Amino acid sequence: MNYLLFIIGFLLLVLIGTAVYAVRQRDLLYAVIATGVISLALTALFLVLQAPDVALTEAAIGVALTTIIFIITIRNTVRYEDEKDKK
Amino acid sequence: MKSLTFNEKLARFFINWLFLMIVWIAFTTSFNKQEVIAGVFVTMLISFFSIPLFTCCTFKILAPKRIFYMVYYLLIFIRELIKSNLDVARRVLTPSLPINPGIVKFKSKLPTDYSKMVLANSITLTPGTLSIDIIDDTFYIHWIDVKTTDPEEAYTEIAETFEKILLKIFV
Amino acid sequence: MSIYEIIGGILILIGAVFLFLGGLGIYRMPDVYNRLQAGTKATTLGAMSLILGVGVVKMEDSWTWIVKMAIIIIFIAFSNPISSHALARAMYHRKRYPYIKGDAKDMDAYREVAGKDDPSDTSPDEGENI
Amino acid sequence: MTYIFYITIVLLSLGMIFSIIRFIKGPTAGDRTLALDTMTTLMVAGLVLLSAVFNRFIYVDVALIYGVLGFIGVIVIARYLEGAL
Amino acid sequence: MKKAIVIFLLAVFGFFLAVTFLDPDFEAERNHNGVKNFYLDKTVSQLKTANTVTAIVVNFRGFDTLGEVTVLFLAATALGSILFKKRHHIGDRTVLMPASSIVSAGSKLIFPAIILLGAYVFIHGHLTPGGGFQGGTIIATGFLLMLIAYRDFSISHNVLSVIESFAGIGFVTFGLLGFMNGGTFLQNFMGTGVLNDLISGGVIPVIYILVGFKVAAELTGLIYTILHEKG
Amino acid sequence: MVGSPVLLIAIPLLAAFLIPLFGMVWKESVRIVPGLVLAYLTYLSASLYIEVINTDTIVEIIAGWRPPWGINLVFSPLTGFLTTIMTFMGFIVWLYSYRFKRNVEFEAAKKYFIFLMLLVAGSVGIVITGDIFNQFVFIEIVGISAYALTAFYTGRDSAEAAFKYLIMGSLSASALLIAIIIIYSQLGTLNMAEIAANIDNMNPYYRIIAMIFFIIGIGVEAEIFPLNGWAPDAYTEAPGPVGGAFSGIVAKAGIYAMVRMMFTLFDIAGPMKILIVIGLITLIVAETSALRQEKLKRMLAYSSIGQMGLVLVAFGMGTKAGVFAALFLMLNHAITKPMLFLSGSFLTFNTTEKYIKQITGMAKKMPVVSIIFVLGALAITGFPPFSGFWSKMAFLSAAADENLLFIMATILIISIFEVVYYFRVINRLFFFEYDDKISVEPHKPGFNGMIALFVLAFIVLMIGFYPSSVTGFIDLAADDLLNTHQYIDKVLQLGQTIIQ
Amino acid sequence: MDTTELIRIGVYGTSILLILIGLYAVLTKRSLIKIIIGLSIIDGGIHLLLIGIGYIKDGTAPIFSPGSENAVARMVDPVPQALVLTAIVIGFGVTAVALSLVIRLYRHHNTLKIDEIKNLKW
Repeated sequence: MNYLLFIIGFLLLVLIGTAVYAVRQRDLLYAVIATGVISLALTALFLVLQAPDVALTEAAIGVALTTIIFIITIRNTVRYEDEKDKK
Repeated sequence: MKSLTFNEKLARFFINWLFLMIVWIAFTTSFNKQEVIAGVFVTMLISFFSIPLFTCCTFKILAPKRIFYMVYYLLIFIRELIKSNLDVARRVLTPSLPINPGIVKFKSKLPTDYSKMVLANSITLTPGTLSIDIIDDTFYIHWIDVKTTDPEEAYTEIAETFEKILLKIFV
Repeated sequence: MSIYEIIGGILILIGAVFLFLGGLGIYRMPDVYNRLQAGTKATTLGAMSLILGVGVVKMEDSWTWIVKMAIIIIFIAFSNPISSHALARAMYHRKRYPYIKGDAKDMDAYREVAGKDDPSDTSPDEGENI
Repeated sequence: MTYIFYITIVLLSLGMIFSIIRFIKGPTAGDRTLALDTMTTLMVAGLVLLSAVFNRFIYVDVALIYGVLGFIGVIVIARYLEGAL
Repeated sequence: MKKAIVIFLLAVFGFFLAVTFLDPDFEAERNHNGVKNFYLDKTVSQLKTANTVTAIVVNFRGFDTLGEVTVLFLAATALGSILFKKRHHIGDRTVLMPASSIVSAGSKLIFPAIILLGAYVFIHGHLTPGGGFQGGTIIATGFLLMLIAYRDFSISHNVLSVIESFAGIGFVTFGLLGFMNGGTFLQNFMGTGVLNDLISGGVIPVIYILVGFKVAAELTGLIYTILHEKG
Repeated sequence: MVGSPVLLIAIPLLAAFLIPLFGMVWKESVRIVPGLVLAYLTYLSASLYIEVINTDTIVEIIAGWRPPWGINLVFSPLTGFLTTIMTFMGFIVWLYSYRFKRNVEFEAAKKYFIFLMLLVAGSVGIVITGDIFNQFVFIEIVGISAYALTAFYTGRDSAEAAFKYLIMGSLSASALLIAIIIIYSQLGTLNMAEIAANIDNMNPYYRIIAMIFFIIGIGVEAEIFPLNGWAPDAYTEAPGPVGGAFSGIVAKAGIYAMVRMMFTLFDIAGPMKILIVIGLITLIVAETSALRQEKLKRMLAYSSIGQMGLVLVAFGMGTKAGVFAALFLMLNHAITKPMLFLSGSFLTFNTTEKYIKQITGMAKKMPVVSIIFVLGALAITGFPPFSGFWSKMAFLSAAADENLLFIMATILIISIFEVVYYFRVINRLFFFEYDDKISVEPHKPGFNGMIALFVLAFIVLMIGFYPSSVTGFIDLAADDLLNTHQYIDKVLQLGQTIIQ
Repeated sequence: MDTTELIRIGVYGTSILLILIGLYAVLTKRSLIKIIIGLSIIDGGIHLLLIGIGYIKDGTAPIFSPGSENAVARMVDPVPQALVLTAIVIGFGVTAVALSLVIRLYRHHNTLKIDEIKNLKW
């Protein structure tokens, strides 16, 4: 059973790390890509926790649809949290 | 988009149907009567609506000669894929990173978008090359270890083996 | 250990090694094009081999696994190069300079990409932040 | 078989870690998207492996869908970077 | 300063959450075998649906699903209402420049397969993981691929809203049919068949297929609306 | 049997899916169909209500699974009372806005009416459902329609108000989900009656945590103090009738959910005091803010929040008299506040800011509307011959029974505040000269709008002169709310008779 | 401490952390899009929490596919999964509406910073 612990622990670390990254990152596009990684880790985690239905939903919605609506919003507004972040 | 004659539409419809049915069987992994019947209906519906979209090939593609070349292509492709991976492994694992990257271009003779796509995908997956852009017939290739910058020589080096077979399949 | 398990196990191991190398490759390579090269090739073959291995291992029980694995392999082999091509092209259109060793300055194609006369002084991770 | 599985899991995790380092280091959006792409492929392999370990054939659907849709996510970002969206 | 206050508040909040959920008592005092076992039992014995989650989503808690579909419908409508502009360019393109021929050829090739995958997911909602929402989402993602790969790929809003309306009406109508036949809304009034057959579970797969169509149309419309939004 | 409570939800949803289809064929239908649906809902819920009063509570099961396992709808004297008010107010708001949207494009009008109808349907769902997760879904339905309605007009700051509302709404929805998680993990059920029956098995600590999350979760819809920051902006920026719909329909549903949770789910004596505290804070903050508002709708919004606080205080007393007073206040407020919003939006027609000074001297130009506005103001401040008087009296006598002198004093002071700020408006309306520069252009109010206002005014007068016409109903509803055991028995016993 | 216990604590702890991180973003960030990213992180944490509730030792998915009919005792609780399914879809709808509001706000104010958008009092 220890391998499950390893996988889950690894995914949880990825989840937290990416969440912190998404919140701290000042370039919104990178933050959006980070939400994609969050959704990826969540999908795997849901599968490991024996919820394939939920994993499927998270995969189907988190991969492309959330990304596209965020990206369209960024395109229509600004890409940086603060104008001075723009290099 | 040029309008299609009825026969062309019919041919497309049936070939779509055939391919989608194969995909359906692979999805369901079952020859159960109900599954197959449902599949026939669903794939019929989808292939009917995708007549203007799915245009990769006609029934010509099922000629024995072409199928033979396809298998041949697949074998060569797999060989090249493995070779390219060993190549990547060597480069990645060598501490000094033996790379000499650059971008080269060459012209291809392939006619349709689909054949170009297959060629580009093959180039991407074979040793040391990555297709970056295609403008009309010109392929721009990122080469991890540039041996030549001349378009003709690059063509011989990168694409010739594939293209010969592809021409036999698609033309 | 049946023969299926042995063959499948070897395939899985090969796949895992190549997937690892893919990860290592995108870590070690100097610029985005080289990373794409390493990433795409290694992960594609790795994933294909691993998935095929799983299918072979399970072939002992039923044929359904290998069929579904085959369809996943086809999808991966088809979609992975396309996505990396799209990415490479996006970088190309954004005029991201490729990393080039000193003696390869005189390539026409390179100029068409970089749009800059003397690329030799651009280090790989500089340039427009895109 | 168990050992093969353990080794595989460790290797996949290492590959994942390297992708995440690349994801964090950047430096460009392309690198990050590439890291996402690599992670997607790794994850598809991992999901297939997990469904084999749990011995549930139906879990493979998740991997299949992830494999098919993951590339669309990458293409979306690539198209944005290209300036086309 | 503001950050310090926020962090302090979050620490307090997190402490409460942690005390609640990480307490061993939280697991020890749990007492809920009744519902789970009932659902697992009845799903096999009465509804003949292999996927218990589907049975719960469509039948036991079908009313939630109706609400959920309505939420998506509302979200799609609200998007149109919020982004509404008076001058509407008919010739608007969704994407500014054409994609590389490889991407567009590849999308064309893979598009029917994605649609088929979506259809597979929602037709087999009662047998395998997945169902209407997932299938609908996959189909919408397929359309998204076509929309960003082609400049001249367009979908008729009217067709979408007709599909959406008919699927929604079908859902409610099936609910009301149960009302008329069996006595309660959304009751499973059709024969249930044999477990793990494609045609089993009575009304459940039918409703999930309708949900699939509805979600696909809604999400496609949503994406289409937002893609046309030019800042 | 005239119908079934489930039709109260199913019919509006069916109509919402049908309207786009009808709209393609006949454009006027997008305005008419929602009205027909709302009228039908009013009829249905009124007739069901009468049936319920005469016979017994209806517990409707869904999908044929008895309550602990399936979702159930409860149509009792209490929920029937609220449902009838809400559907009726929905119809009135529709009637008012029927021509109001004629100057808007077809697409926008279609969406407006769909949102309005689903707002009513969702609120009805919140009230009649017997399942906490189902309630969450309905709260989201109400939420999204409310965000869309708030952001309906472009060109104002409506998007800002809607965004504020959305952030608060989704945070509170998250809190509600956490509460549901705690309850489900401890008791293994989502059914309200089952939870109420088993709540004693739950660790008191988790019970309190779950309750706090519940209060946060429902507080946004119920407009209680720290969570009502959205309300004034949303009321101001939304189209005129929608403010009426928010105060007359959504806030009622929120209060109901909160009270049902407090009385039935967490049946503990101590936390009842929480309601009094929350209510008093809400009341004082809102009424003092209302005093310094310069915009008419904003003032009305704060007044509405204050009334919600008053209702909560009344519920918090926990006695029969208190609950009676609270329900009476809710009824009054549900009728009077939309009346004020609707007539106020006639008075400030076609302005974006809606400052109070803009209605200077409008009484001479639009006398009827002004009189109705005054009627509403008098009713809500509690002047003797009108409906508000009786509810305030009931409230005060309930407080006197409990010897809550502090509360009584507060209420009296607050009433003076109310009188002050309403009379400020009335003063401007009647005793100032009409001034072209600051006042709005008067216009002829629409026929349908006037009918809606007259109906409301008639009800206010009727309750004012014959309070006994409604007190009987309210009495039954109050009994129903207080009798938790009866609720549990009704819902769960049904399960034993219809066994799958 | 056995494995299941550890898994559970890890999952709960991570979900709580995710909720807190999301809340931090909502409360302190100035960019509207960042706030919405925070909301979606909160959603993710809650979904994970809900799934963690249903997990049991050696569990398997509550799906009776051929070959797993006798695994009933090991099946995890299906109810939280159904709830999460609903919650994910609702969350997506809310996110879409929120982002469209952001586009509207940007059109109107030409900025995304929350402290520059205050025609109304916050």
